Amino acid sequence: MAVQKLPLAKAINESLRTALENDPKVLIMGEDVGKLGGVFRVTDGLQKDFGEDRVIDTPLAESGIVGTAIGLALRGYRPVVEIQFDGFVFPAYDQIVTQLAKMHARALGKVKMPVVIRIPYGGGIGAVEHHSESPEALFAHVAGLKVISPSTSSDAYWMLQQAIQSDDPVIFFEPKRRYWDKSEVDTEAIPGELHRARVAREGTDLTLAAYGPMVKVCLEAAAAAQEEGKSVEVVDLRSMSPIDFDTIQASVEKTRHLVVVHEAPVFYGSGAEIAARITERCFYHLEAPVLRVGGYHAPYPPARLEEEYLPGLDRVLDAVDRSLAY
Amino acid sequence: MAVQKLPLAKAINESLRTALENDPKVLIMGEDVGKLGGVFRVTDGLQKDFGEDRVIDTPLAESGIVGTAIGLALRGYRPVVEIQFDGFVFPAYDQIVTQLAKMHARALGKVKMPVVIRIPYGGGIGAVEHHSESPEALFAHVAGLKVISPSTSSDAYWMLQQAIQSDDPVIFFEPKRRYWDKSEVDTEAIPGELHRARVAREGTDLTLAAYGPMVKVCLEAAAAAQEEGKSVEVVDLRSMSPIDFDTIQASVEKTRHLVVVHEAPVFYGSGAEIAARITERCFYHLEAPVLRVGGYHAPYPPARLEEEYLPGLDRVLDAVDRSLAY
Amino acid sequence: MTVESTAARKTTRRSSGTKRTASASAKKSQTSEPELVQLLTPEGERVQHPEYDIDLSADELRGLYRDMVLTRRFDAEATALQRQGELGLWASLLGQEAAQIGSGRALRDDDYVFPTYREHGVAWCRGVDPTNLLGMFRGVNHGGWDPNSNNFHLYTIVIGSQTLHATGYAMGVAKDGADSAVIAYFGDGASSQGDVAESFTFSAVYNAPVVFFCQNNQWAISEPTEKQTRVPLYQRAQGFGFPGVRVDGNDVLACLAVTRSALERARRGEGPTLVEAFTYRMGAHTTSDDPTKYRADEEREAWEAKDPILRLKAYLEREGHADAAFFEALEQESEALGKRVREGVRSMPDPDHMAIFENVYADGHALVDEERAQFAAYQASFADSAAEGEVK
Amino acid sequence: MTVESTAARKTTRRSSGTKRTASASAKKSQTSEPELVQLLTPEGERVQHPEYDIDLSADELRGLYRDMVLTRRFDAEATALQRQGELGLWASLLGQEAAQIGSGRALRDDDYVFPTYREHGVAWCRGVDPTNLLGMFRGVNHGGWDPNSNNFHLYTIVIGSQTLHATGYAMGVAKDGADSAVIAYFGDGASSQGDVAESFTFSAVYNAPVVFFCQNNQWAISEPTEKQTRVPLYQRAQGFGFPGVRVDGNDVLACLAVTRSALERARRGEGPTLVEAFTYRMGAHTTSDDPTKYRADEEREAWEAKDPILRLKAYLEREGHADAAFFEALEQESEALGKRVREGVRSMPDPDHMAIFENVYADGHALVDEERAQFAAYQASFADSAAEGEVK
Ligand SMILES: Cc1ncc(C[n+]2csc(CCOP(=O)(O)OP(=O)(O)O)c2C)c(N)n1
Ligand SMILES: Cc1ncc(C[n+]2csc(CCOP(=O)(O)OP(=O)(O)O)c2C)c(N)n1
Ligand SMILES: [Mg+2]
Ligand SMILES: [Mg+2]
Repeated sequence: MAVQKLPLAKAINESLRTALENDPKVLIMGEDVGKLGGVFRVTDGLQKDFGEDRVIDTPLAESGIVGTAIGLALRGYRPVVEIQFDGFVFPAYDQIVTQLAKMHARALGKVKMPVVIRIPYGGGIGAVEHHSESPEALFAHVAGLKVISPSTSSDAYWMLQQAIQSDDPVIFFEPKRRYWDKSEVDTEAIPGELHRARVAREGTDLTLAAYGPMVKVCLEAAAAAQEEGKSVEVVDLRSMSPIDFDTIQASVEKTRHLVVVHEAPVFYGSGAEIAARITERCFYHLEAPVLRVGGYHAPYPPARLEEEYLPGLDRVLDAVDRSLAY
Repeated sequence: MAVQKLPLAKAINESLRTALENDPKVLIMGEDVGKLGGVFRVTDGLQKDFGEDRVIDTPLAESGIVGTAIGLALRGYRPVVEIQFDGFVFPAYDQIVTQLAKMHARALGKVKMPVVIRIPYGGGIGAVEHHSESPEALFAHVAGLKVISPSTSSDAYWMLQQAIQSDDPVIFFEPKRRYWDKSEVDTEAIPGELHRARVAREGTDLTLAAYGPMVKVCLEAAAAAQEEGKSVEVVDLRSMSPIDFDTIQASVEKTRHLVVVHEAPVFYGSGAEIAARITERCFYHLEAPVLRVGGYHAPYPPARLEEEYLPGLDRVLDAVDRSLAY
Repeated sequence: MTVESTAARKTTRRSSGTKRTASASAKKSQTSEPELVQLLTPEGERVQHPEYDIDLSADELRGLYRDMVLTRRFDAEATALQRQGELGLWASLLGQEAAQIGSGRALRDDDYVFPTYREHGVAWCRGVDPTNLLGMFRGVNHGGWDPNSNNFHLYTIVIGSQTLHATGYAMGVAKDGADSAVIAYFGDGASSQGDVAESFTFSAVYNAPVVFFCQNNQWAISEPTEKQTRVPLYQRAQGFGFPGVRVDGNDVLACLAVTRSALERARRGEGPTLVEAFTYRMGAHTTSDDPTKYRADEEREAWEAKDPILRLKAYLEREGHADAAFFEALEQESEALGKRVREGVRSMPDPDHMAIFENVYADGHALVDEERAQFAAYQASFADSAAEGEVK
Repeated sequence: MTVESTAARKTTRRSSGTKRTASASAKKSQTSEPELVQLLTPEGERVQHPEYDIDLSADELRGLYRDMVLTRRFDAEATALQRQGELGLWASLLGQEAAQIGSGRALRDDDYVFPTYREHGVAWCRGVDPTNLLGMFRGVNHGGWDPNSNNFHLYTIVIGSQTLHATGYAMGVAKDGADSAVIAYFGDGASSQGDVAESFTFSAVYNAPVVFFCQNNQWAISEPTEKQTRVPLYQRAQGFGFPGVRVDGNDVLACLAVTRSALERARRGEGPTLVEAFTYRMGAHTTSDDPTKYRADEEREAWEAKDPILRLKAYLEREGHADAAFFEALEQESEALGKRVREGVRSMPDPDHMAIFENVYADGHALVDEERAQFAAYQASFADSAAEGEVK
């Protein structure tokens, strides 16, 4: 296929298909990933083509899914686990934190844990409770895990390829409300480094740093700001652990203003880590404190309130203005 | 008893006893809390005096413990749950995050969740894996929970009283390596506000903010700094959610330097949140970036390395010096 | 040595043929149908059961019929409202009316119910206003009714969690010395969750007065029950030390009798019981689901012949327990219910924006207060004619 | 209405007397001793079993005896080393030698073991250097041996977790078409963990070649088995669709026979088996524990009469399978082992400080690199004579 315009969900599907083709040790596991192709159809057609032995409908038990994936990894497999929605990863949290993350260290490196956990995350799709959360900070705080999230179809395709090839456990957060957004994927390109941030738009007055679903919002905000004569740079972080502070720092040394945007609650969120570290790195460059735009310290609200809860164009622009006003 | 010098663990024991006496709805639940009195003897003697119906040895299943505590709370009880060690709270994480934290909001306030989860946490006792962790950020990020940690016997006694009386779920982190430290408890005092920080030592040049086991280290660091002519203020946060930013801000407006110290990994830790918010509040006051001293982004190491891993006097003083050197 | 090379060294006597054998044997134990308690055949004939029997007046029988019809009507209305865009989602109970009404009507007022997200029929029995159930599916709240008004807990979406809440509640009932019972609903898929097993352990050890009511509707979204177990689910209980029983989940009389007996057992202080109601999810998992992707029409058709409402209707008619006037009146009552629900939903107000910050804590939280104030100021700034740039 | 008032309204027919009944009935089912496979009585008499039998040469019998004696000697040495401050903690297997050696010797080289933290005897059977086991108890690592060297996974401390790893590994074995089997060890307390139940579900559904070996040593720290279950634990398996069997855990022959049979079953593609080895934890839970707080000496004494080593010794002597020279030589071998372990531990180097940052990731992580470099610079600053204030 080489270059093609694909919805983000389809890019993931293609990436999984490629991985299954390239490496017989790759397995797909999860609830409803087989005939149904997952509730978002991300695994559509894979069981039909690769069989029930490689695309595995599991019992309804997330700890069991991740726990058996660990066992399969110990046996030499490379399981790619799907958690159906963000809010349902918690039954597996113990296996992820106490086992998956620590096994390599516990074994002094003699065991590897090439397990990818795919989690559709974030809001904006009008769903019921537990279907719209952004728990990335709860994984990024845990050493031994890598945490990433693509914002484009190309990144979705390539970052997943790289995650599957990695010998480390990777939590792969999929911006579910962008599943249907189309953009170009070159399946023959040479991908960049997995944990490098990407300057998604250049600018000189202020840096917006975001990842996953919020990149699009930030790009829209930058375009709107442009109309008001403000030149906003947008950095797509792509990786929440590790975070590519070098790229953010380089941007902030230029713009001297930073606003971090994510859907997750601000309190103890990734914006805090970025603010703390960038302030330390750019103390004499910053003309304003790093501002954060994100969710409130409240459970994700019912769908009819999510627009107010989620960072949107206006809230981002408001923060841009507040930052520049310093 | 009124005023008495008690080890911190004994203060908690007394606090539990008082709560059991004062309110027939208070229950103690956990593994080995009965005849054994818990692995740290914190519940020593309670089952003997209050019976198996109120001090309950549970099956070995943390999700079950918290899940049934939620049910008991719905029935009007006030369960005080013990998790045996920090590293064993994760099987219960799902019940804590998706149920306990959100039930009050889910019910639009019609249901209350007066559940206290006691967790001995932190390192420094030479233990094996999973027995020395500091997972507080993983709870503080979650709306609906309150997260606190005492550093003195008096706070241990009174904060636990207040936590049990609170109608909100409280995660009560007990600094296990301070269990045997004695200090004064006045069981007839009028306690201060639960979520207020306390200035544990006054100073003018720099603020050290810490909680739980690190308060003692910071006080020692402040004393050592004093000898070098540096006046260091120590703020005992006492509460990680909410955080009393007003008290920190007041201190930083005076000292213009802040170092946050905790055992938990720095990356995405509570220091990040404090640094981000205090930098925003005190942007024009700070003469140095907020520095953080804490655990590394690595699994808690084997006991023979923990001294290097844990923030100690030297590392705190190093940060003090770096901050003052700006 | 890598794991791969270890694997490669090994002999390969186990062939894929073995796997076929295994699933065949699994299937066998599934198809050798276990004892299933039935009091009313699919044709509407009353049969006797040595252990479970029940004697109901014509009035009571009509009541059960009415409950099922109205529940189905409400459910259909909700599905329609979803199609019309009034609800974001709906999880239909179509086909499971007997399991829910039978068990729901076995309860006393002081008993307590812990539902999943599909127990609309049980909610009906508890007197919960059906419109109340729709709030969360419309997206105006996450449930929000007062569980204690009708002893009907909030819907729980995270699979299996509520079984532990039910167990804890039942432990509390026992502590209080009350003789109420508790019932926890869950599905065939949920049976795999660790929480459900833990609730079995806790309830057995503490001898808690709780009935675990598993509606085995054969599917967990796209996964058939064979993906969760290779033996009938009711057998799970035995290994935890309490009885399990499978009941015809499309037979409202049997569901009532078996649940009542289990509740009485709980009241007598004999501890938990697992009831597996063998039934079928006639519709999609939810309105977001497309079952044509994973199951054959014929299966559904076979279950249509076992419809819980039709069989009770046949019985009522055969026995002369209900006449045309009854059915006519019920038809009208159904329509009225549909209308009331429709209007109730349409007039359901959107929540106030500030509701985001309400009820996060019972005793308040400084950060919530701060964010609430900031949010209010920010919202107010739009009301001002001032430019956005001036918002602090 | 508050929850309290609801509770208050309720009738209070259930008295505390009910609870007494319940625990009495629970006790009854516990004491009506279930079938327990035994091939060697506590007195060392060989008995037959219709289903499980085993024919061992004198050489093999002496081998089992030797394994148990050396394991016990190693265990005692470790306990002593803890008392001497060489280890931070020790979890003794005293009393469980037969369960561990019997099951451990049933394994083939290509089988794979997932232990808890107490399987020192199984480790011995796998050829793991005993000194290696002590690293984590000394605090120099978290295990750190190569699981694939001896097909013996790392010790797992979080209760129950390893049962899922074992199941996944067994699923992989089946996928590979290999005829190896997997064994997962866990305790009576662990049986309550949701993960263990999930491993039963997964292994049953996928028909994975795994044996679940539960050492019911009667205690989970201070809690007796009645706090985990009200029926014998081996019965748990039935409800998940696979067999469970209780074996005399102090009878090494029976443990060997039953485990071998379960492993063969797994190899034949018939899926999981649960083996409950009924045994006793003769010592404290760990060296940090004080069992006098919660259990009576008499209980321990009663179990002393069932000692696994003494009974095999009696049998060996009675049958003339071993002579004084054998016992003498073994005594010397024991002492040599103790010495080797003692010296091995004492000469175990402390880990390098930089080890904190090693093996956090296989493919590296920018922050770990940064922190490692900062740490190194910070450490180096102490070597400098410069004052602390100058450290960057
Ligand atoms: C912990 C968790 N994992 C996954 C889901 C997504 N999910 C919602 S319903 C469902 C299937 C439930 O099947 P079952 O228990 O049989 O109940 P049914 O829907 O058939 O009534 C799944 C997987 C969830 N809600 N919670
Ligand atoms: C998840 C978890 N909770 C609590 C503990 C603390 N703990 C360590 S061993 C133990 C008892 C285990 O009992 P059992 O499973 O019977 O094994 P045994 O120690 O008797 O061999 C407990 C509660 C733990 N290690 N993991
Ligand atoms: Mg179902
Ligand atoms: Mg035990």
